[in-house]
Amino acid sequence: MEFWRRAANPWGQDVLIGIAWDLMWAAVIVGVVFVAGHALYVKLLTPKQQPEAQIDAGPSAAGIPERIVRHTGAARAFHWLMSVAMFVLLITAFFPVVGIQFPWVTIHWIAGLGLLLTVLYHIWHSIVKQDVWSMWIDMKELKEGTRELGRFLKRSGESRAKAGKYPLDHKLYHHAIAVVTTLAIVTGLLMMFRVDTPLWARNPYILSDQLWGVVYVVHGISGVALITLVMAHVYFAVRPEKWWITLSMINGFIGRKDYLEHHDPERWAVKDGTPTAVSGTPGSAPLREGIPQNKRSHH
Amino acid sequence: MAVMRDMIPAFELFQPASVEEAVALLDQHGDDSWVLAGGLDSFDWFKDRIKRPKAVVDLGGVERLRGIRSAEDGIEIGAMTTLTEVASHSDIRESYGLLAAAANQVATPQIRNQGTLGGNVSQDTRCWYYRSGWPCYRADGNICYASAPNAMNREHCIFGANRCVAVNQSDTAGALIALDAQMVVQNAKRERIISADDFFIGPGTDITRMTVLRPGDLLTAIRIPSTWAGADFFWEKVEDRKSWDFALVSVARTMRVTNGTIAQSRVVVNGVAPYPMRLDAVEAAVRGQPVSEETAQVGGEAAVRRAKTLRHNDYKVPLMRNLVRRALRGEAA
Amino acid sequence: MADVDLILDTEPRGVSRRSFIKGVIAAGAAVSSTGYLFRSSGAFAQAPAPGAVERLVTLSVNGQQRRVDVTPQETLAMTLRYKLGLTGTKLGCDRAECGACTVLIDGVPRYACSTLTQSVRGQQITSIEGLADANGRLHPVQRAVVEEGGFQCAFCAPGFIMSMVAMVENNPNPTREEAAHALSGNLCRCGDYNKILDSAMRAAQYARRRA
Amino acid sequence: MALIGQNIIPPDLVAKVTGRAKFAEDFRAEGMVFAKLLLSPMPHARVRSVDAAEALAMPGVLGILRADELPEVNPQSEAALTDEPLYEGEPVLAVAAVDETTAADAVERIKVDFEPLPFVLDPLQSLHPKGPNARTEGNYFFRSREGSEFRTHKWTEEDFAAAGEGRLPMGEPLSEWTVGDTDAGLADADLVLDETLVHQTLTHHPMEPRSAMAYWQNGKLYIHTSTQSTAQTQAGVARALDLEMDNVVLIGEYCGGGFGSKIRGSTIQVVPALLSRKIGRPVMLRITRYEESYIGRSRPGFQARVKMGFRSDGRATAIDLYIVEDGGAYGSGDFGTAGAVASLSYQPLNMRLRGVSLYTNTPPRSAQRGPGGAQIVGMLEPIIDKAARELGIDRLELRRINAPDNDGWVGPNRGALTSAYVREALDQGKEQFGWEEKSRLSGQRNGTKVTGVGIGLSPFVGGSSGYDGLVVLRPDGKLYIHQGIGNLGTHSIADTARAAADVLGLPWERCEVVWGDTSKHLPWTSIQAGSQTTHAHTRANHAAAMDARRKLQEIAARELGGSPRDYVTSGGNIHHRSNRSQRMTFGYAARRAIQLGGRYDGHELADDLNAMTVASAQALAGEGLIGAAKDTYSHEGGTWSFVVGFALVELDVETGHVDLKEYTAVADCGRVLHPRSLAAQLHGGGVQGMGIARSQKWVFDPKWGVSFAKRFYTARPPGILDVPLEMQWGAVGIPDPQTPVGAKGIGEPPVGAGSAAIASAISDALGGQCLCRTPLTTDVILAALEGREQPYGPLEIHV
Repeated sequence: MEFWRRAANPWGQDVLIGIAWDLMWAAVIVGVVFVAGHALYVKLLTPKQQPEAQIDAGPSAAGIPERIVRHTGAARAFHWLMSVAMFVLLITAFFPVVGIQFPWVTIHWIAGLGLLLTVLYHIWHSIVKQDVWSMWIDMKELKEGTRELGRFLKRSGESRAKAGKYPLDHKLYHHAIAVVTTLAIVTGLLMMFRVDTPLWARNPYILSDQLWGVVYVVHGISGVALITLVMAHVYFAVRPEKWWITLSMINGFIGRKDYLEHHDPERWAVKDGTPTAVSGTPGSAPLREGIPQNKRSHH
Repeated sequence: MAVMRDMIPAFELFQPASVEEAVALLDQHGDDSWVLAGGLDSFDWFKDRIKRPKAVVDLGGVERLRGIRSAEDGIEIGAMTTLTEVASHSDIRESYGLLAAAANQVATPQIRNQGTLGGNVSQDTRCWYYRSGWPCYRADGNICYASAPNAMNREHCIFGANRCVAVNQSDTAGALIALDAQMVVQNAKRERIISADDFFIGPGTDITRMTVLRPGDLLTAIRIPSTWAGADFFWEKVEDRKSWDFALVSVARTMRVTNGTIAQSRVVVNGVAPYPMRLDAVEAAVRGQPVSEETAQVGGEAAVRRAKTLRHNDYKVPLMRNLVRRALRGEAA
Repeated sequence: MADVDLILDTEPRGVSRRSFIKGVIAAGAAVSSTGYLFRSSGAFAQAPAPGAVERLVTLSVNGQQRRVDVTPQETLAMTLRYKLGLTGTKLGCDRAECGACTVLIDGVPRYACSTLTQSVRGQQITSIEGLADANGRLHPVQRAVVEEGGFQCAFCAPGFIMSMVAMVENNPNPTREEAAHALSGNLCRCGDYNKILDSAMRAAQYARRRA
Repeated sequence: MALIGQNIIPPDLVAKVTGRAKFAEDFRAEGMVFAKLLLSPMPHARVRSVDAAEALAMPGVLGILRADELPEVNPQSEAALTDEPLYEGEPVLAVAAVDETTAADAVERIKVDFEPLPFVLDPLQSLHPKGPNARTEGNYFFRSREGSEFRTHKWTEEDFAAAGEGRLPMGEPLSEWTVGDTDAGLADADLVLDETLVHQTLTHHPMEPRSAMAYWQNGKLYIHTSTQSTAQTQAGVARALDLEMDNVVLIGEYCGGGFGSKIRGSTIQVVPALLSRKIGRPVMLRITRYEESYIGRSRPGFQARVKMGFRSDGRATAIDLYIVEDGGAYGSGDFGTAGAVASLSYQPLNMRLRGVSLYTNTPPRSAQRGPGGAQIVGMLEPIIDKAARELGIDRLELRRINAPDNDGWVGPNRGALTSAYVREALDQGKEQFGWEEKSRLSGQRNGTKVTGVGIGLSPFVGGSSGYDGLVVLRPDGKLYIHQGIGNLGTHSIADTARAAADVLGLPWERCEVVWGDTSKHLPWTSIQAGSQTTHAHTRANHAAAMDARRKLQEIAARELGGSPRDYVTSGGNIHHRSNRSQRMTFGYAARRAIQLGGRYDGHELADDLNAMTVASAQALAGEGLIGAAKDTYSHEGGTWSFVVGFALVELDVETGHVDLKEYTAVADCGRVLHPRSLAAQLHGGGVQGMGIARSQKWVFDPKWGVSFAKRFYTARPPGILDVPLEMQWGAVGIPDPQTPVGAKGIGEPPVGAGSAAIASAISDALGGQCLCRTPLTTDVILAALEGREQPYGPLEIHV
């Protein structure tokens, strides 16, 4: 398989010019294998979980309202705007490669700027309006996480530890996509010097062609990585047992049942009907407002 | 790997006798194949050792691709008909003089004796950065050298730039669009009829090709409907040398005038965009207008609206405007 | 003999080989003159694909049948100059731009540098050497050129003369402008165009006399 | 003189029209193989390493030649191959293989590690305080008796600032001369014009590329090459390869154009010679058109500034000329001649020339037909028009007023002229072209076409002297005239030989010209450049024939009695002045000469002959009556020829396209040797000038320093449709008093005449607007017509 595209520059020097499109297919294959693998594994091998009734009764249910807001309107708007930008970017980037041809460049860079704006908004929002730390992964969580993975793989049905507002896998996914998207955006911004915009005329010579090669490769790699990540994201969003989360990204709240089943009040407390936590969604950098749960106590 | 720009690298040569054979060969060799018509564009690529097809399919032996026949409506010109035949054919001179005039101004007599109509419309651009074998967008690279600051782009485009700023330089392309020609394209699966207008594509659509033809496709014939037969034609090509040169700007115009006013017209300019540019706006602006200097002025201005120049090609704006004016004044071809 | 060995060494494996060798040995002339080009070029490395052209061909040059070994990518100018010893056909640019290599193919002037030899099998090829008759009497066009004091360096002359021959055939009564158009595929760097046109007009005059 | 002044059919013409004429690439040798060059992809680089293992392992590859295998050359001179290429396309190494395709494949498989070095394409850039230099050692070569070395020349920021937008800065020059007081001259002037001008660089592009084939036999080098000057090229090759002259046999019977680019053949011609010695096979190096555009030489471009002052009566009071010359990779000095030509054309009361010629990382320059002269007249003539308009004086008249005559002067030392009949030429042209009525057409509109009429006055050096002539009168009664000049197609091999025939009164059919092969024993000869041949070798052949005649007279007197002075030659006989029957045939005289031996048959030779002539004469000794003499005729002052070009053009104001309608060239080149050949020179040179004025160019990408005008269709030399359909010519025909035949050279001045006349006509069509650059292409003209910004900066070159 080819990894890079190289070429001889005008002086006959060998330079990188980008990733080989094989990598795009590789990303798709990885995505498909993961999705299919996971689906089969869950379907055939993981045991049934215990009936929900027990949960809903339990003392912990006391004072928990029917609906708990998980994502505010602002947060949801951001998520969907960003996902639109992301899909436009992926489509304009890769459809022409597979032979569906159309004038894609302008759409692509405008969508890129769109993505940048949503991400900037998100960073501002999460720092000013929310608790950045809610995305923090501490040792305890990691240990739990590894244990969870172990159980999942060992297929032992013991009841699992409950998460705070954001389960560990969501956090990990968020950080992964955050890094990849940042790389794509930064390199993308550099590449803006290669296109004419109302603001400036293109100048391909601001970097040496060797350096440009690196920029193109990084942009390409993050691009194909996004294919896999988005595939995984969409897959989980449509899995029946995750529906409650997906729905919460549409209508904003989760039910008490889901709350009790999946969340640990210790980590995500809900006081007299008003959730102390709002906003955010798995995978798109949701952050929790208020003080980190480990500093909390309620008696 | 040192650069060498001489001696054609080895290839396999196939000389099919029928379109079927030819198409089968192209299908069989896919991306490694190369269609050889007159070869005057191809040999440059081969001798420069930039394009190195493994299998060259020489269409010279395919009788069906040669010759000019009258079709039910208009005429059909085999893609392998030489430009000399096109330029000198009596029917074409009488009814479609625009095409004859354009074909007659391609390069030189020797080239017209060998170069074909199909080859002329399918020719690759002459952007000298691209032709130098540099890794530009059009060559699957990631840069356009010609539009860089200080680049030498006197002969590049003022319209239709999309990362690539090369121009289409075919003389006959404009005439064919103006005459509403149909291109007959054959491949292993099927035969398509494409209007000349859609035959040429810009870099936005596919930056590595000038036309819709993909590997495996064969342009077999060009049909000219009687729509414009015997209409009023105008052709002019402005070039630096009067032989063996490409148009800086060329204009092909068809027109039907009824009692002094322009009933119908088609105006196509080449050498200003990566594809021959049909000027719908101009056609609309002059429809129903009297043939006059005023109309010419209006059309000329409409033609160059939204032109975007590069460092060295500003002159193409007045040149194009003036040629369109001339075309609309109704001076003879 | 060295030439032959080289040819054998580098011949494609497979059916076509035997016939080729026979051919070469049969056509001794071809062998020694085949030397100069493509003798061990990449073309020999791979066996020709089914349907691909044969290497040993017969060309009709200046009225003679010449048997010659021709690679697929070989241009007519190279075949004439380096295999058939007809060096009157010049290479000025090898890019179909200057016309020094102009020859007549079935009477039509073409650039030999940009014509595949394989594509003119069975066609009548006329080069500058084929104009004067057997006992050296000059072609009327050549005579006209000589009488007008011809060219300067004359590297372009063979090409121009071939174009003139075609011109007087197609149009024995050209205006000076028509003559210029007929010769516009040939370049002269000495800039002797005026005298070249004088020669062309005189050549046309002779053609009319003959007709 | 019976033959001089008559048209003849050159002896080589039939071979040329039948394809039998063999040029360098037409020769074959048993076992001949092919060489191919590896060219530098960078405008300036150092070769770090070369890995040719893979290439050399290929079947059919015979060897490689590297730069370090060539004989040493001076640091500032050009070698055939180099490891520090100074321009894109400079040959780095050569590979030989059994066939050309293999050689090409082999070159492609060689891995060369180039280290890119700073480069510069424009001398003005190099003059900037922080500008790059074309060579690591500096940007020009300083020559002096004390010692020569590379140096760096820069101007100050102030110099550049002082010039102002679009004007040539005039910092410290590298060379300067003054006649009179230029500043005073300008002060006295009623009209002062101050213009900044650009002249492009352009490749010679002879039709025949500089291919060469070489092989060795018994220690002798046999080399087939394309050269303007046979004798001097043999010497050149011998020098370049450290060989004895007689170990070099040079065959160059035909030269497919040179125009100054093949004066002593070409630098590259040693490559096949050395490769052949290395691999022991004959080697053909076929040069491609691309390679020709790199190594084929070119005319240096100028960026210039001129201040010209005129009195109201039209007299030029002063010329203050500053020229920045683009010297290319190995330097050039055209600007000196340019200054001399300017002084000669307009005979200003005062003049100053300042010049800077710097290296740039562009292909090597050399003389090109009218070096310096063609550039400067093409640049200045439109300005003379401008002055005429402002002074209200007829443009032709203004030239007449300032034209030189026999008392004219040239250059810094106010050198004298052997003759100058410029006013006669102007007057003859005025009639022949019809200046009066044509100039009435100037500016007239016909539809979108406007007519322009122009004049170009172009002087150039018309000859040298002091070379040798060698003739042999054989027992067959024929005169064999040995010519060491090349055969460029100017017919000089025949035309200068006719001087000898006329001296002996021999009909042309009884004369044989021997040329083009040094094994045929040729005399020491001028280079065929600088329009020297006609002058130098009508003289040398005249001298040799006089020597032969003296010997004939002595033999006749000896045999038939009387004094040698009583005998005259005619029709192949020598007879007594008063008694025609007292005669002997040349054939008989030749046999007698052989019997007599000594000085008669070449066994004794004059001691002022050049060694080469001596060797040749000795080789011929005993084969007939030998006439061998050095040209010792008096030659006071500089010999200059003049051509005045007249042009009528039609300029399309909507497209900027220019049609060249009419051209007439009138020459002062002394006595006319061969009218039809002179016409070819006048028109041919004129056509090259038209190419300069209209289309021919160089283009480089500024970022990569790589050339794009390496194809004919991008370099754009004029085709047959780009020049007038019918051209006229004339000659004053007054013999030059300083040479026995009276003929002056005419190779160069026609070029400037053509270029200047067209430039002048175009500015006339533009209503007197001088665009002050060449070439005047559609884009430049249209921008001017439309009042839009010019596509290129006023000092921008290589566009």
